[in-house]
Amino acid sequence: MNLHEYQAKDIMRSHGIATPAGDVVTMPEAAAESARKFGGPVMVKAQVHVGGRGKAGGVKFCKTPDEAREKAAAILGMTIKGLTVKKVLIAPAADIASEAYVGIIVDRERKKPVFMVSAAGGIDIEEVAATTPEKIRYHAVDVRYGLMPFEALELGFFLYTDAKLARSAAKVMQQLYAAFMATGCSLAEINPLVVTPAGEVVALDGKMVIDDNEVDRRPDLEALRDADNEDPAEVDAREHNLTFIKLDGNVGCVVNGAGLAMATMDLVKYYGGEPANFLDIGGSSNPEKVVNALRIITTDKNVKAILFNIFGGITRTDDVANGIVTAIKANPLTVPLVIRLTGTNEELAMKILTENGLTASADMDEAVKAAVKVAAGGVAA
Amino acid sequence: MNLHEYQAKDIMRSHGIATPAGDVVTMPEAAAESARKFGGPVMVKAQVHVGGRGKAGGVKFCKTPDEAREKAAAILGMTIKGLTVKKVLIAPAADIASEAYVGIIVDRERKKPVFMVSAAGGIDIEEVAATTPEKIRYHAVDVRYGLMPFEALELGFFLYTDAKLARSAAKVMQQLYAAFMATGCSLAEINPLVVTPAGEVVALDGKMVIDDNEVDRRPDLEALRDADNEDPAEVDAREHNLTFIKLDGNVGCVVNGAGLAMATMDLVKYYGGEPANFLDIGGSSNPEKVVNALRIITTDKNVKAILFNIFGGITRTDDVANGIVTAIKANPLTVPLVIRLTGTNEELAMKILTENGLTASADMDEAVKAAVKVAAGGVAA
Amino acid sequence: MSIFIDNTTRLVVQGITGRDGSFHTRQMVEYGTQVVAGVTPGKGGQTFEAVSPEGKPVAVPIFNTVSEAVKATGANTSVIYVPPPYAADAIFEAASSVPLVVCITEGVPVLDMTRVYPFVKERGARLIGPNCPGLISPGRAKVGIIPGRICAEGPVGVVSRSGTLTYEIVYQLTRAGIGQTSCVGIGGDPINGTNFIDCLAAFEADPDTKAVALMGEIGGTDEQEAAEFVRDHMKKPVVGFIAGQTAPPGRRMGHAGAIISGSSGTAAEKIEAFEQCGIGVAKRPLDFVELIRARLSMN
Amino acid sequence: MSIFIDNTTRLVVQGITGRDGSFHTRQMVEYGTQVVAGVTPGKGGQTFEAVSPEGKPVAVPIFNTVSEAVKATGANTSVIYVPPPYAADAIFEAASSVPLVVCITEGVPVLDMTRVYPFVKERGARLIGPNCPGLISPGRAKVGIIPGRICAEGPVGVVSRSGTLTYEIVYQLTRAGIGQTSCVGIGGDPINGTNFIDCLAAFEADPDTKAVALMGEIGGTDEQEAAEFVRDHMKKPVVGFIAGQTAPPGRRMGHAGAIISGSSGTAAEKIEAFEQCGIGVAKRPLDFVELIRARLSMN
Repeated sequence: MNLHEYQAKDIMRSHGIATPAGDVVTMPEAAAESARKFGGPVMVKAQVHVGGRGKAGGVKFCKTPDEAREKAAAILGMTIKGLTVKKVLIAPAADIASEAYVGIIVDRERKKPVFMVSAAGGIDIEEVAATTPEKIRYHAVDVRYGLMPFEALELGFFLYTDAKLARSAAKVMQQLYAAFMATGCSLAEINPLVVTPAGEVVALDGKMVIDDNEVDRRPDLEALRDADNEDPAEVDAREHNLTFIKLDGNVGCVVNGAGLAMATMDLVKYYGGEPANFLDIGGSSNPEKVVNALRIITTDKNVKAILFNIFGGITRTDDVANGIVTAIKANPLTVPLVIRLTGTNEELAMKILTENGLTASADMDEAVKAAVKVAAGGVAA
Repeated sequence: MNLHEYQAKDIMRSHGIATPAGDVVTMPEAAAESARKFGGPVMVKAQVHVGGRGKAGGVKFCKTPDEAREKAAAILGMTIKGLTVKKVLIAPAADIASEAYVGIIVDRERKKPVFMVSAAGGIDIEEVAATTPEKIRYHAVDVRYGLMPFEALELGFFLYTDAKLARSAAKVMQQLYAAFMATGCSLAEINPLVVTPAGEVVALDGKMVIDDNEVDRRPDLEALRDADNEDPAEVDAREHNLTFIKLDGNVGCVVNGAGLAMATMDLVKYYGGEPANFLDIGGSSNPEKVVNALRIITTDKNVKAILFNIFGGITRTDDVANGIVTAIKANPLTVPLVIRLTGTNEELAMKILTENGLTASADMDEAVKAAVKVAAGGVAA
Repeated sequence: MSIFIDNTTRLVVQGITGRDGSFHTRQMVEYGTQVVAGVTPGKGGQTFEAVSPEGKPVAVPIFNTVSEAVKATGANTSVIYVPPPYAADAIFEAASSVPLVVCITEGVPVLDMTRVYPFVKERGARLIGPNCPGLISPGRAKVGIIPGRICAEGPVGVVSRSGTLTYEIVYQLTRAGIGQTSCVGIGGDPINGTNFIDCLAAFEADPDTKAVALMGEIGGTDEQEAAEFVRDHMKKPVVGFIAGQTAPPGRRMGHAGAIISGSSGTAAEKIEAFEQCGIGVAKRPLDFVELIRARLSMN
Repeated sequence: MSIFIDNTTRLVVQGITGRDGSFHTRQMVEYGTQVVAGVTPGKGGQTFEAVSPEGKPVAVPIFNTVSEAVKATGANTSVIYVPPPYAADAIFEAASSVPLVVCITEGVPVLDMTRVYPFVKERGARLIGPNCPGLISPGRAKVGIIPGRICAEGPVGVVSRSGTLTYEIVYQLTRAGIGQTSCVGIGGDPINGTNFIDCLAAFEADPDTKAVALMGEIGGTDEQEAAEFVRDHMKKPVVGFIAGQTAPPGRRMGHAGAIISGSSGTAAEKIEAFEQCGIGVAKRPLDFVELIRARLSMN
């Protein structure tokens, strides 16, 4: 789960990291008022869950309250990578002596949280990694011991030769690590970490991504979710315990299991089609899930055919068949349906489908080929 | 550093452990008032830093406020193992269904905090360990991982077969471990841990010993110290960075280093004397320390001779000589003094002593023999 | 022969009285697995009823803790069906008592796994999973949730990061008359206990395994490392598949580990690694049948 | 020969600019120890001035971190003179970079040591101390605070839990013409990195060591275990002493570890263990001279 900049900064601040005060506003006039309150130049920053806001024109420097109003008006309502900007953060523009980068990710190879720090901050760290890798220092943390003071100080000295700054940075490392662990993050990032002319080390921008598995067990984290800023169909799917990701093709896919769902998408492509989505109904075979899956998929107007690919292991295929029948009785489909079912209770499932005028194949390749064909304007299988 | 029962219980309570409310009072009338407030039978418990209060008559059951006043009057001012009782804890007498023992110590052999739990609580755990060791379960905690929930539950099931009680006890284990770690303990103990007739698991008595090394770095722990309840000479010594322990003999010892101090005491005994104390002036050789050491030793009226045994390594023996001279100029000694000095700046030290009418030996055995002799009434060396 | 589990496996089920645990315990017993104990704190002393392959009733004793269960029954393997918030503790408990731990639970926080991983290593135990279907050695034992009837005894070792995709491929192999020594689902999470290389090494050492089928996914570099291992340390033929060729970067495809980060973890680079290291590449699941058959006939 | 340190020791001093660190660094350099680096965060780039045994000026470079110091100078041993609250971190830092760490600091909280101990073991490093005088291999190197001039080269290995008592005994040996291979102060805390057995094993393996003098104290069971080790694994003669025969139970005698708990840790039981395991018992420090001399002359 992605957090907004202002949310990440709130969490960092609560762990002691110095980060400039800011206001989150939804109206241009409030932006002007906030700028007036800060009494100097401000930044107006789009609060959306995507990277590259700056390049997309979502971050602007404003000298006056009037300019802040103007720029906020332009940014609010703007669409960045498909997401509409509904909030902007107004923060005093900082006088910057130097910019560094500090990030923590969970690294699957080392199986540990790993710090990445670089004195070349303010820009895209992946670019630094690709072009000047020697400017990045990596440090894996053994969570059994936590980030040790000497390790934090080593990272601090990698950023600054001045001992006072190195110590301040070391403190930020400790605080960011604490925030990372306490919030159940998979990523936490300060970019840039700046030194003000007064010699203070301040987090000017903050980013946090929370492990979805942590969110599941902690309602306090769920409260940070901004469903407004996500694809409504994906939010809908999540609320019904489905994993759904919208894609650009025309073959809607309903599959049980993530690996099989990906393989199904791949096979659609293999046979010349384009998948319209990833959709995993998971291991349990509640017919209600099937009903919701069909409802969500059919809201996508690009979808020209719907493909079910169910391998019944834990999932009972008769449950899936019942779900399909229930769903299309309530809301008749306007696009053709191709069903592949095999495994647990396969015969019963076939019987249910046949009795309701539907047919199904037991073969994955056959079904995918048929779905691609009908989506392209061929005849329904 | 030992904590009083009421202090230990306060800390346990702040970590979520259920423990009965109580009042700490210093006057009999206040005891009666407290008993009236609780409105039933109470326990009156001496708050002193020694074990075996019960056996010494320092813990009494009282049915009425009048009885509480009476018993408190008897206990306040009582001397238990050399310490005067200045406070008593008044706590409601609990109705007890069963008594268990839960303790944590830092175990030097396993190099870990170790839980000791036993369903045979309420009595001296060392006795249980000696007579029925199978009734105690030990569990070493790997501090890198902390006490894991399953480990706490295993301990809970060792105490109670009932799952609800086992879970309650497991929670107490977690809370006691948290208290132990947060407070820098070397020992934390609940004895007894009782089950009330209502099925609640409650700490009826609590004991905590804090690692002195933790106290040194944490002023919040220092605030828990009750110097009133310690030997005044030992408090005096500690405040002047000396380690002093009073013993029953007549040869006062001033030594640098704990091992040599113990060996000096042993040698006094070997030559037929009895050491009056353990006193380590430590590695630094500030003359002021010597002055304080002499002042503290000479307050003990049993002391019939004073023995210095200084091996100058880091300690400069001339500093020690200067300290001796300064001290006896200010407060002439009433008992004979025997000095052994060797090592760093030994010649200078000898010169200082000689110029001030004192003599010294470079040989440990010779000096100890002389000190024992003069303490026994012989002639000063 | 087989890897990790066989006729000598004595299984304890953590969470045996839960919804998933009870269902799959019955399945495992019915398959012929020696399920010797169950654990549900507070239900110690009760028994769990199941039915043997021969149709006879089996009463599995339930204990409050794993250590009790192991002491009483000599269990040497544990399988975990407990909810995600408790899964890490269940793994700690299991790894403290048995050398093989299989965690089926999906949704274990990755920071929990950063603590679990070194603990299991320190204990010298093997963890399979979490978020995995477990494993099966056809005709010998199954631990987890892989449907028994889609498998058959035979010469192919199967290792996979996903669940139903594995079933699909195993099913196609079985239908084509190609059986398996063992099928291992290592799980789709970023940090898991056993990786491809562990399984490949075990299959290489298993005399009955003649070829290996490997199902990878987008995300991470495990498949690339597995490819190098195959090149450098394996004599037996391997056929591989990567799911997620059409997945967009930056989106997590169901599995917590299946995500293309920046330019790394793509299906294309994994397939290239396979090709460079002599692994046969199945373009679609169905291709496994012919690729494996061809390699088996070369022996 | 000697144990743990010798002419190849290249030392980094943590806390080199502090009161104790600077004093003892000068002493160590003067003794001839190769002090190659110092660490004081924030003073990186400066140098520390000392004087060699030949009276020549020595400039020791100072670094901000141990890892930098090791990288730049090839240091293989660290000695720590930092205040107690920072000592654990200093040990972690040292053990991350060098295989031998000597911590002089007194007053390290024991709960810190419960974390330090497994860390050092995992790194495969050796920690001596904390709360110890360090060690000296006469004529080769000294690391810590043992006064160099009381020692002499010779055939006796010395290991002790205390500081000045060790000096006393070493001094008496030296005065009697009996020199030492190495003298190691393992420290008086309840949890320390190196115990008697580690040192006894090293002395047993050192060809130049012909006899060992061991100074124990009340508290714990280290001396009893050492005695069993001597009985079971040592051919070389050992003479032992226990300080604290007159100490009362339950009172901590200066050293955090020197405390008789209940009925265990007494001098009497340790002396009995010595006698039963063939260790010569010195009743007083002076006795070492004759007991050691007798054992050396038997060789």
